[in-house]
Amino acid sequence: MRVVENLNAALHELMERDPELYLLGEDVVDPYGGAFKVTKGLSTRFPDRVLSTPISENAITGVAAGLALAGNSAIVEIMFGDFVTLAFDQLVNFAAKSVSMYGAPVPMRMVVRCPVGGGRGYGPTHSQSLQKHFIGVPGLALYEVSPFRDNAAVLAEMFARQEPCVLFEDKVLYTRPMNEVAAPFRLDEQSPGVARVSLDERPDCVVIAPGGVAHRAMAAMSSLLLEEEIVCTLLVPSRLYPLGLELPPGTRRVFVVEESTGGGTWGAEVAHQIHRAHWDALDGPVTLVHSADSVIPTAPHLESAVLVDASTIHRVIRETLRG
Amino acid sequence: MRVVENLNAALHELMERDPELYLLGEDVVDPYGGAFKVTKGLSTRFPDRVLSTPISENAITGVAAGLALAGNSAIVEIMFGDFVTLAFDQLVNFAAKSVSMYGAPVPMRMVVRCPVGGGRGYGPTHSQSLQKHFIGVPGLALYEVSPFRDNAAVLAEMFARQEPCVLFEDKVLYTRPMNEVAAPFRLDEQSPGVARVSLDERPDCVVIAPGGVAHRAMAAMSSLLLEEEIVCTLLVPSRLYPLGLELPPGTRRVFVVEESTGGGTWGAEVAHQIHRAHWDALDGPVTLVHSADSVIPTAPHLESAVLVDASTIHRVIRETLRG
Amino acid sequence: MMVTTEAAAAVRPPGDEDLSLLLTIRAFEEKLLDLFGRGMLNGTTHTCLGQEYVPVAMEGLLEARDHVFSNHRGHGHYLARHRDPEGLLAEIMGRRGAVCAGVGGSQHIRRERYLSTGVQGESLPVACGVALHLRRTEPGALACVYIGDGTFGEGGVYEALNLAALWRLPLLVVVENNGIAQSTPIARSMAGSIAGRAAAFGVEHRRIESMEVDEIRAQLADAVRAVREGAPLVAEFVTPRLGPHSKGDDTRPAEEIARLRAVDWYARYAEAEPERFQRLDREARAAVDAVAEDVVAREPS
Amino acid sequence: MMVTTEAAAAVRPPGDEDLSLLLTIRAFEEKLLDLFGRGMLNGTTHTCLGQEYVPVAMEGLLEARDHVFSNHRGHGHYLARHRDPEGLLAEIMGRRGAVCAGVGGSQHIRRERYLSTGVQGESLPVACGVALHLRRTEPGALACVYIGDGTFGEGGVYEALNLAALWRLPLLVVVENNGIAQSTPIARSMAGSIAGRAAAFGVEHRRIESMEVDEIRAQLADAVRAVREGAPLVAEFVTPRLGPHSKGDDTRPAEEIARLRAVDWYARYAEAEPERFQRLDREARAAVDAVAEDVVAREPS
Ligand SMILES: Cc1ncc(C[n+]2csc(CCOP(=O)(O)OP(=O)(O)O)c2C)c(N)n1
Ligand SMILES: Cc1ncc(C[n+]2csc(CCOP(=O)(O)OP(=O)(O)O)c2C)c(N)n1
Ligand SMILES: [Mg+2]
Ligand SMILES: [Mg+2]
Repeated sequence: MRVVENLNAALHELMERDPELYLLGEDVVDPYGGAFKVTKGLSTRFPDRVLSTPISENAITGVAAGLALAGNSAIVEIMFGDFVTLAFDQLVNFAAKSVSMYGAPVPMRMVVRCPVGGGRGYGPTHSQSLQKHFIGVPGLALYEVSPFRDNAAVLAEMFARQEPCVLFEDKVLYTRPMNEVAAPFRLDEQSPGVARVSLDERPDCVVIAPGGVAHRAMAAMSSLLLEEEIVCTLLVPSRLYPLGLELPPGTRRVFVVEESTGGGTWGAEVAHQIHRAHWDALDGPVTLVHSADSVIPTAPHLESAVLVDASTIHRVIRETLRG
Repeated sequence: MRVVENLNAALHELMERDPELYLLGEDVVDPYGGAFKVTKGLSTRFPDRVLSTPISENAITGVAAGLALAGNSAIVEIMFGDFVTLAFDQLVNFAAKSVSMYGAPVPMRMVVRCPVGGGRGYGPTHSQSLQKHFIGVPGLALYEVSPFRDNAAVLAEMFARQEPCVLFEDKVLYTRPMNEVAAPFRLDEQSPGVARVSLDERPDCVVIAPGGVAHRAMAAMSSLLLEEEIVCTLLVPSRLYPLGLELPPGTRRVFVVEESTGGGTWGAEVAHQIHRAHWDALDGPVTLVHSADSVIPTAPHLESAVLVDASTIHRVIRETLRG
Repeated sequence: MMVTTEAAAAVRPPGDEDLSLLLTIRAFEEKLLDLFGRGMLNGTTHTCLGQEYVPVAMEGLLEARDHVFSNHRGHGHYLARHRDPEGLLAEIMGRRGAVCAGVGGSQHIRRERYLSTGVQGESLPVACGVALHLRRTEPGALACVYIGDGTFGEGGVYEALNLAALWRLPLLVVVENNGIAQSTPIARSMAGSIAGRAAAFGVEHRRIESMEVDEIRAQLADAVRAVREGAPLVAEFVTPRLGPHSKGDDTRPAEEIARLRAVDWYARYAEAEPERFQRLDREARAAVDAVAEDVVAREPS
Repeated sequence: MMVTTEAAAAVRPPGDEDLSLLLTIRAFEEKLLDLFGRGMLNGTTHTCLGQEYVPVAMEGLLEARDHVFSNHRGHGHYLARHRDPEGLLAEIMGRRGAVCAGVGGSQHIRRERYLSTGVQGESLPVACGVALHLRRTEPGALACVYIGDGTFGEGGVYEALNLAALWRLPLLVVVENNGIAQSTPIARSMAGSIAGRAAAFGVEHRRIESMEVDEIRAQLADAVRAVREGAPLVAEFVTPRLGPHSKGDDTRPAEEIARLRAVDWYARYAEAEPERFQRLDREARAAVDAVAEDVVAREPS
């Protein structure tokens, strides 16, 4: 099953189980079913709760917040995550704040879905991974779709938090299979919501990567194993923030991989937490691997030069461990 | 001279020197002169280039970008920095991107001024310090008003970058005097745009703090010196991002202080850079001192419990150095 | 400001309950300015002096099941809805009994189906969401949003009006058009008219120039009933802001403020029915004084 | 879509230069779909098939000193302005000679006073800024912004219209109303009308149903002249989107597309003046083919 099918099935399941759940977004209704077809079939089954909206990212996010205030659950699809910038005020200053700024907790069950990432030649305003800009908003949790976690569980967890959540979905991940790792690596769950891809032997380093770059990280892990006999353990957290991540005992080297362009990345926050908790155990600072500090160009040769890929990950890990 | 007067004088000087410079914002014209009186007198002297606008943060930021595209310089005042969330799209997806996404560099001389910070009982939507959410946008530079740097120089530097800049201005700083430090500390410039407050003797630690919290840091430094004989050197960078900061040789302990609420703070980015450059020289991880991970309440007793203050800084530094 | 002194002609003050509520709001706001003047309040506040009759009139048209969204200038909206000067003052002063535990303060208040926030324009899309909920689960109930004339600068207002009309939401937008936004006169902030803004989205519009509670209710009753059936409405009140925007920041010429004071319901009602007015006014002020004395003495929230 | 087949009645194709430009844009867009079909293009593209006459007509009213802002569906806008299929195709394909070095691609193009970007609604406020500049330093010049009907969902559009009217900016908003936004028909995205949206801000509005370049210019000449004096204008073109939103994502019923094709200028002009049409069409296609052959063979930008 491909990721997009898993996500679509999860939405069908949730819409069916929760009669108070709405889904809103641009062009989400059938037969179109959303720009990336994630919402296919939903409006046909739940016509009164799946609504195509005008091109109004700000307002539809506010509508979701209003539904949440009234006791409903709501999912907003932002066609391209780049445009969630238009909903930044509703998310930061209203939805997230409402959870606590009225003195008593206000449950706000809403999820803003953001397809993100490049690699498809969509250009500078349709290819970004803006996760980092949403870190540290009180009352706002961040998740990223992973090939290693059923999205029904992810969505259920987000709504159970009773606070607004943003779900980032790497566009290139949609067509990838779920739960597939290349031999000899094995997949298991390190802790609730954190997938682990590893070998039996003690790893030389730990690689932390959200779902969107997991395949790139795994490709690097395979080539590092074959060409350099470097053993990596990959951890893929479903929740990016607040981050609940335990390093395997004995970890001495950590790499954080993400597609975000350079500067103030999610990895810097992860590194900070790891440095505080494991300073003495580490052989060196956590190494961040991300895309260049640049807009994301359209032309394939320029785009691939900017975006993080398996070869970059391979090189950085090799150079860091082998000097 | 108080900071607000220095900032006002800087704006007068710039408006006079550059006949192509516009200033836009809500209620910025005389006699009102802006919510915090930073723009007093400007519209009287330059009526055709100082414009009060409707309550349209998104559009006026776009207007500034248009002026910049056309070769003008533009300053936007966002009445409360909290509302710059409404201009996030224009800043991130248009203004900053225009610098590079059209293949050849496009000079974009624009500054978005954001009064930030709490301590005045304005409540959750009028007290935030949202600097962290703007870190790492390609083509966007971040500055913060400092009591130790003439704002005419700051503004000149921002325009010289030819890329959009956000200038954060701590509201409580407005009424503080410029260039004042308590004896026995001395003030000088460590490097261009980075002020240093220090003693002759070798410091036990380095404290890095933007202008808005400089006074709180200095108060802690004084009490640490008197009560604990702990010697601190304070570095106050005018530019927050991209950060150009050199640690004094021999630095073994670093603290980063900021008013931002917890999670994904500016300090995490600073810490990451310091860890990469000075890993072996440090006795421990860079320590971040910031406000709690919470909305900023209105009631004074609740607000002060959330916001970082001198006593928190004092305690964290003492505990970190003395255990 | 189109309020004309002719309005003063045939003055008939509202019944005791409405008049008492008007006087309570007036007393409350003046008490706040007094406390500020004496340095007993921190933060900021935006009084609705002169505009008290708007929420008082609206409450007569609203039902308990309706939702009310308010803004920075919301004390009157709250008091008209919940008759709770004590909880509100405690909130503003951060004392025990604060309706939002002192976290929200003057601009961020929530109680049952009443909610205010301090960022202009945010509430309209949110109210659309609540209205969408109501249309399906509580047909007949509506979401009422108070905004000012200056808030029409915000794009979110139009995104919401469009949704409300497209989806036939029970949304009632009450515009308190006091002709000014902080220091900016409406002529410098709004091209066209509020009526035109509503018409652009096929949304009904009523312009209310009366300050008389009963008259206003009569003028709006049908349209508000229609809102409950899914015909969104913009009810524009032409109303005077007698006080400063927040505190001591009024840059309007004295003559203009004098002109506004001349149409103030307070003076007109005092003159029209001195005896009843004085009695109810005394009662209202005494009650607010008592609340203030009590709340001021309380420990922090 | 209000385009009626009556329009087909008395067909007089435009002069050679305009017709050639129309045919060049048509040939260019079809070439793109062809290249996509053969897997030779990556990324995305939005063709203006059916709408070519809008920028061709507008160019006759615009001057070199004017600024033009375009959107995602901007190939026609660019070609009408710069007659540069080579630079555009190279940009879209990321080859040597790309007008923006391949960084921007189809949706992010800048050349001299022409600029496009891919986020709906962003360009209006920006164009207001440029218009503010022009009003002071180049009186008589204007800023022209192309947007679609669906883009009226964005609040920024209204914030900008308000500023343009308040500040009397030389802003010309050309609305390509093709009755659909991606897959959403205008009835589901817009309450009221575009005329009403303009009127709400006191902005002039013209609705153009003609597809004839010369007729359109005649209908708009005065209003565009007024824009140069500071009277902003919304020029709404009722126009057919013949192709998919981007590639192969057209969910409209076949009959509807057939109805649109029936009013397509291409077929009507071919029938009206076969000889001249064929000659110019052959020339245009030959030129575009040559450009494509050349560009495809080039090294990356
Ligand atoms: C998004 C946003 N921008 C600016 C402000 C600052 N502000 C608070 S009230 C106000 C004026 C509002 O005017 P209006 O809507 O007419 O309401 P009034 O104060 O007249 O009741 C402004 C600019 C704000 N609260 N939110
Ligand atoms: C802010 C934003 N939201 C969504 C999109 C995705 N999108 C691209 S084109 C389009 C439809 C635009 O419709 P319209 O304005 O009518 O122009 P048309 O495509 O019909 O020419 C959408 C939703 C976008 N580019 N920007
Ligand atoms: Mg007002
Ligand atoms: Mg369209």
